[in-house]
Amino acid sequence: MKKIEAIIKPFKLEEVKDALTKVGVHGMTVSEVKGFGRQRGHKEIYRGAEYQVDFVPKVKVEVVAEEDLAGRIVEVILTTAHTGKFGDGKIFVYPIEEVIRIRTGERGPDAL
Amino acid sequence: MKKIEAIIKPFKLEEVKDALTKVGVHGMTVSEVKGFGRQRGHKEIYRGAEYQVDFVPKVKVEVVAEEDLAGRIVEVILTTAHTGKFGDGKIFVYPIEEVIRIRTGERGPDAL
Amino acid sequence: MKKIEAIIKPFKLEEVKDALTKVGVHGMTVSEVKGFGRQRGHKEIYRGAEYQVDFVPKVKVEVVAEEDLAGRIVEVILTTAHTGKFGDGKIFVYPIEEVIRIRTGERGPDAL
Amino acid sequence: MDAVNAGDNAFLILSAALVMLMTPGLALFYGGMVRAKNVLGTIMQSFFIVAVVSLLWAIIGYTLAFGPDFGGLIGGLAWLGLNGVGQEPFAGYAATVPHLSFMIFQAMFAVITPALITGAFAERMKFSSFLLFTIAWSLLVYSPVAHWVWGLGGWVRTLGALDFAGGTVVHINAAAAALAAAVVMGRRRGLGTPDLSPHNLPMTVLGAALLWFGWFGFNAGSALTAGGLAASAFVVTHLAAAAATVSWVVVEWLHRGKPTTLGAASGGVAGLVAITPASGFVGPMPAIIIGLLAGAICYGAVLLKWRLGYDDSLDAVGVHGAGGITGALCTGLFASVAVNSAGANGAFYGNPGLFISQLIAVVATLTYSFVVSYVILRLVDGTLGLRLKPDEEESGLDLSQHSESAYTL
Amino acid sequence: MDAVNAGDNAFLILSAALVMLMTPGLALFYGGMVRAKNVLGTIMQSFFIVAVVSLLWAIIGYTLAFGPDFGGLIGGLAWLGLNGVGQEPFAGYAATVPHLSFMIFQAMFAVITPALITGAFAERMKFSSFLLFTIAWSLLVYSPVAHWVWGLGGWVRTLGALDFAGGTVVHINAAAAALAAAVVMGRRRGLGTPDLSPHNLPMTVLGAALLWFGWFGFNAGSALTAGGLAASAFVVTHLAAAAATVSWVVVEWLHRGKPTTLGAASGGVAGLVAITPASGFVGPMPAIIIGLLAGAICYGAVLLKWRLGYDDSLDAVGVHGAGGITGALCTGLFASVAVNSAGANGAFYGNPGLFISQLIAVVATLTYSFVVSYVILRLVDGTLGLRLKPDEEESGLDLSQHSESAYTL
Amino acid sequence: MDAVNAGDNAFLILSAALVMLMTPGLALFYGGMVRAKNVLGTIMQSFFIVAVVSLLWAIIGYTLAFGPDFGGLIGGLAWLGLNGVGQEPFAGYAATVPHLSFMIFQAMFAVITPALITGAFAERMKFSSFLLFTIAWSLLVYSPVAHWVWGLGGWVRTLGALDFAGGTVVHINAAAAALAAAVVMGRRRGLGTPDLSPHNLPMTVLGAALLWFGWFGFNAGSALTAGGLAASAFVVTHLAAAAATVSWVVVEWLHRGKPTTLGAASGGVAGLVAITPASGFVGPMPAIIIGLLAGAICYGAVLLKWRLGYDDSLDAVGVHGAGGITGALCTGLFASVAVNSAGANGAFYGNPGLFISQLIAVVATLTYSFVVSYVILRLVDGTLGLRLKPDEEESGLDLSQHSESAYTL
Ligand SMILES: Nc1ncnc2c1ncn2[C@@H]1O[C@H](COP(=O)(O)OP(=O)(O)O)[C@@H](O)[C@H]1O
Ligand SMILES: Nc1ncnc2c1ncn2[C@@H]1O[C@H](COP(=O)(O)OP(=O)(O)O)[C@@H](O)[C@H]1O
Ligand SMILES: Nc1ncnc2c1ncn2[C@@H]1O[C@H](COP(=O)(O)OP(=O)(O)O)[C@@H](O)[C@H]1O
Repeated sequence: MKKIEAIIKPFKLEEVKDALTKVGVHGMTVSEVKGFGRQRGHKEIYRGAEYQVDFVPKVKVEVVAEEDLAGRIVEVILTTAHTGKFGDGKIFVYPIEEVIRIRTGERGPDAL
Repeated sequence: MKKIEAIIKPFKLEEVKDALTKVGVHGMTVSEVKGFGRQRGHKEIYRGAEYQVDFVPKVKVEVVAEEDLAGRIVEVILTTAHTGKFGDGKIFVYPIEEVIRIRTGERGPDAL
Repeated sequence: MKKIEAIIKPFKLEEVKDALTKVGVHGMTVSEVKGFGRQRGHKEIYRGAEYQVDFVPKVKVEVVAEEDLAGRIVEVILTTAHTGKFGDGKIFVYPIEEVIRIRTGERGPDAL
Repeated sequence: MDAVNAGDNAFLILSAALVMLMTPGLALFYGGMVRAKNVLGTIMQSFFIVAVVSLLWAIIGYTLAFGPDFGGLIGGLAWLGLNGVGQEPFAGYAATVPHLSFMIFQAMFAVITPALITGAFAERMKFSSFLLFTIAWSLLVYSPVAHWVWGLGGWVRTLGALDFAGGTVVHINAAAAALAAAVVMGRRRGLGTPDLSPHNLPMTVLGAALLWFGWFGFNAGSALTAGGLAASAFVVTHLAAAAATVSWVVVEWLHRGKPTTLGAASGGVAGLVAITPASGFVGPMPAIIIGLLAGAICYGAVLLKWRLGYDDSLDAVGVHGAGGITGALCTGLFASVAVNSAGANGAFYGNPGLFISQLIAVVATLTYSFVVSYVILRLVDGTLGLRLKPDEEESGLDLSQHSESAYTL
Repeated sequence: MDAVNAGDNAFLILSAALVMLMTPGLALFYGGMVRAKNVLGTIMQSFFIVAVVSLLWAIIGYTLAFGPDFGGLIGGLAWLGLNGVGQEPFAGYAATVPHLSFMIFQAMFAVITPALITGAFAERMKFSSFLLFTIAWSLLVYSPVAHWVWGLGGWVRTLGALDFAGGTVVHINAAAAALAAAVVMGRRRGLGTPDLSPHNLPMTVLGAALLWFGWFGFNAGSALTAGGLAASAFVVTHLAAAAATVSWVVVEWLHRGKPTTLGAASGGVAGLVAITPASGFVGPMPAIIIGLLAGAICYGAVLLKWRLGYDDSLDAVGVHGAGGITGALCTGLFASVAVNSAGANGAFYGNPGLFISQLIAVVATLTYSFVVSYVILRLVDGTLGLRLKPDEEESGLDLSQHSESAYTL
Repeated sequence: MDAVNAGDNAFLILSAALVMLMTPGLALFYGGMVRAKNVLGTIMQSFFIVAVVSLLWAIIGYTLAFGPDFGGLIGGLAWLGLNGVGQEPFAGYAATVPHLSFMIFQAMFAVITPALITGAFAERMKFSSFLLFTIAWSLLVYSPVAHWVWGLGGWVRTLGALDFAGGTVVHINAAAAALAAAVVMGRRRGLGTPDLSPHNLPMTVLGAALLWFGWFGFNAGSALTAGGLAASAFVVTHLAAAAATVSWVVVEWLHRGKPTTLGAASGGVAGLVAITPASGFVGPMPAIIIGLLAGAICYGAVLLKWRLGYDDSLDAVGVHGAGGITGALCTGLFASVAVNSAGANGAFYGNPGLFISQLIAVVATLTYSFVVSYVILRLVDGTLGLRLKPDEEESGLDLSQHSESAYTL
């Protein structure tokens, strides 16, 4: 099994979620993060003083899936989260050793 | 060493934390996440318009521990976070290569 | 490639970010977390009732980098996030299998 | 026919507006103390009371409370639907302002009183049951007690007990019902853990500030004219609130080692509660003493709930009950005809009888309100059910009762 | 020279202060309903209107609206720069208060009206274009319509149509412009998804509470004296708001299965809107009827936008348009000289002619405001451009227009 | 004995209520600008000042400020504990309202002044030291300066300098102390990084709105009667605030490329500050000029702190100092007996002497307040210590001083 972690633009979340469910993903975990990268941040002004804010709001989507689905998931995210502008984000794939469903105690692929 | 990551129901956090400290866990990191899965979300109403909100508030607990404690930790989470209803959450176990304590520079198990 | 994950004190973030960019890190992802560990929490008082709050606000910094840079990154975080007091935090290093840049579809080191 | 005095009427109308603002202020005061998942449901209770009780009041509540007396116990139906309540003064209550001004000023008191009770059952009551309870309570408890104390011919009024702006009618009355509710409803899940911490204390302080502001209308407005008595009531209101703020904070500082913001806000409210019945009868220095007492006593009363084991979630009993009783009894001690010739002297000015009258008024209100509230609550429980199901309580009032989320930050 | 009456003047001045507070109240009411990234931009629009329109009003707007009449259509420039508007009364408008008091009371109405419109184009308009539109609208639409209805010699006033506190001048006027704006601006991206949920409903309820509070100044203050009529207007204002709160919530409860907090707040505002034109002419029970109608009608009107396809983001049309028309027409039905001898009887009191006059006033205001607003918007669009670029809309008003973030929690 | 006029008294009492609300308004205005970990501590400072200073004022502050004069410098102890301050008017200050009304109206000024200072030392002062400083300052600085300027026999008053509602007594006085505090306290850690960004700007705007609202009581109320002068003061207050809002925003827009919401709120406050001393003496068009000047000047003054290197965290000096001085001097230019026959003409109306008197009043207040404040601060620093320890500053005022967290969202 793999964990696919995607850092995407917040307004793409609904689209990505819908596309993932279509290819058979039944669960995912989402969190709000701040990203630093090629996409420039923005300036902010407070009473005439200017500050550079480097971090940009992003959403992190985590999906644990079986090996054979992992490739498909990456594809789907690549397509739906893409705008072509700086800051579209990254996909990271990690190894994972075990998955357990708390409700039932099921392990492995059955737990997904 | 392993990283055990559990996605649980928010109101179970205190209980899980207490149970984990009892089996010898000395540290953990917690964050607020939103989950999508078998547990249905809920509808929301704004001025007569109805929206389906799919994401449910969850808490992610991350514990890094030595191999031999990992199994025990999974057990403990399974027991304390369990309610038997949809949405109890998952436990994910990941490999981890290195741990360092910033305060002292200690590495490996000593850093935990 | 590796993922370096550091749990640090919030007020150290700017410093760590600046130091990391100096050694050639071009991207990172940051989130707000709550930590439990050797650093004691604090008590809170509400209308004469006292509560112990165990969790302390922390910031999680995630950087994915090539193997050879990983060591340097750990060094830099160790130096800049260090205060010598309880709660300085941890650095965790994880294996990572794949990185993809959503904007271009580039994979591997090029995607960073 | 008496003539309307523009100054008095301007004062009373605007005081009514200030008192109206208190209920949304209370909504925020309470709303900040609950968890984020319950904030809308908590605010909704107060906000909806403004609407429902105002309608009830215009239709029937006012005439029950202030209409022609029946046996000292209740008003008659002469003013049903505000029939005959017009732009001319009704001298029996206020000779220099339109009867409508007096009626609407009183409406705001009828509104805030049941809203105070909601603090006791916060975070766990079904909205429909809350609504039924509130309607019944307003008619069966508020109107009668208001009649006793303020209605022409009311038995407490006739007895000579003094309640300038609602120590018994509003605060003790609400607190007795709150106690009944806390007992009947049972405790929230997770009580005693930091999980139940207030979610937004700046909101609570804002609410306290609006309460304080509106309370000038509540107490000074109760003079019904814009003369010296109004000025005096305004001053003692402010000073008692200030004194109680200081005393709560100091006591908490000594007891727990820190002066808290919530303590300051709570102390302010405690002082305002305590001075309410006394506000038209006492001078500035007694007001400061009343405030100092109220802050310390209410602090203690709030802690008491942990011993007694009931979950008066936002301390409606601890603050309004203890504060109201403190104030009502202190009125029996400190009242002086030098402040208000239409009042009476208290025990410290040679008239211990007033203290007895005050005590009777307190006990009567406590007893009547507790018993009737208890019965209403049991009846609602037996029919609609009072309490949320466990998973509704877990997901919160906002989602389970209103299908809404307060924040999407 | 007429003499200033201190009571009346105190009342009018303080009413003006209350009405002033309504616009920041509206800023919060609207601000809570937008996404977090747009909250400052939304608040800024209302807040800045307070400043800009007040200056415009003192310099030229007031004299255009209330200055010596030209052909029933517009006021002359006699009071340019408040020249001649002094501490003495101007009996044509208010005989017992300084002319300055009347002027500044009216200023607050001129301020809130364009602020209401901002609800229609929330979350997507350039700040510079908003500013240009607002200035043009204030001079080309607000001042003329105010003159028609309230100015000495204005044609609607001469016709005999009644508008006590701004049903046509304020609410229908703003709603027609709001409709034009919603049509011209187009829809927000992502409309219909939960992504556009309100970010802070407690803020919205606080805004509604401040609006309700301020509305007492709006309506009762419009009596311009602190007598029986002010008391009556105050009472009916409160009861209509209460009734509409209840009816909106009940209708939503029946329709969607839940009573919502936003529904209660929206209903309250709908009732306040509807009673505005009627507030000096109807009694308490008609006010309750008007409120009940307004809550239900505005609920329906808000749903209508989904059918018709325009994005009136925060329902300026649904609430102020539908509510304003309901109120203006009901005035034609329920008005009674028993309440206000300077008013007229409505259809239900034997004078159907008033209903016709009301209808004419409504249609004229709707048409004029819609057409002129539409033209102004098109002109601004052709020059500055009205709408944010897509990536500005994505990053929000706060960052793109003001380089600010609302929250750093 | 003079008779109480109900209209005047209604006006003054309700104005006092409005002014009271300003201090919680200030708490929010400041609270929104600090980091989330300091918001309660910041709010607490203002809130607790309401309590403590009100008590001080009733007990001794009022008689020091307004009691029988000693050498033009200080009031005597005749009214200690409000002895002799009753429901009848004291004609020396206000002939038509109870002495108590005048006293409590003034109390609110005594309250807000030290609260203004807290902006300078935000986010880094120990609560106990803050408290000690505030008490000392109120007695040693506020009461004397109030006596000089407003007390019968006060030397500045005798000199003929004009300060209608507190340009010197409140704003310049507070600003001088704020400067001393900023200098003595040193800079916050992390100053100049975005880490110190405001945590909740909607809260700040709400605070500004409450300030603006309350300021009508502050300035118009200072007429002490509800006549033409009150109307005039109300109007110029509103227009100056509006003008300064516009000018601050425009200057920032030109300078930084964006019009900000915080700029609008700050500009509004700057205008209100500047018009305060002039509000009973100038007409509407001079008020607009004063506002336009104040917005631009205060914007510049705020930027100056970055050059001079002190950390006036929330710009108490930049806004209240620069604004107060602008207003006090402009009073010397624009004052006109046509507006207020009890005032004087300014330089532009042929009387340059007034400008000189104003200048003397400004310099005297600045000097006295700065020096005494500096000494008090040094003494408190030497005993209790003024500043939080570094790790307390890191964890914030809320946890370290009050063991509370503002938000649990
Ligand atoms: N090396 C990295 N490690 C972790 N996260 C990264 C890294 N590089 C980028 N990111 C995340 O990806 C987001 C997008 O990256 P960015 O460089 O802005 O755009 P792009 O990938 O389109 O060139 C960043 O905001 C950050 O959250
Ligand atoms: N494949 C997955 N990858 C990542 N997180 C998941 C996955 N499936 C479920 N989750 C997380 O686990 C939570 C519980 O899952 P859910 O399907 O609702 O209940 P259950 O596991 O009890 O059947 C989800 O809300 C989500 O946060
Ligand atoms: N075993 C662990 N697994 C995950 N996170 C941990 C673990 N131990 C500590 N942490 C994180 O590191 C932070 C600092 O740890 P702490 O024990 O307080 O201080 P220190 O590492 O300096 O001794 C904690 O607040 C927590 O977020």
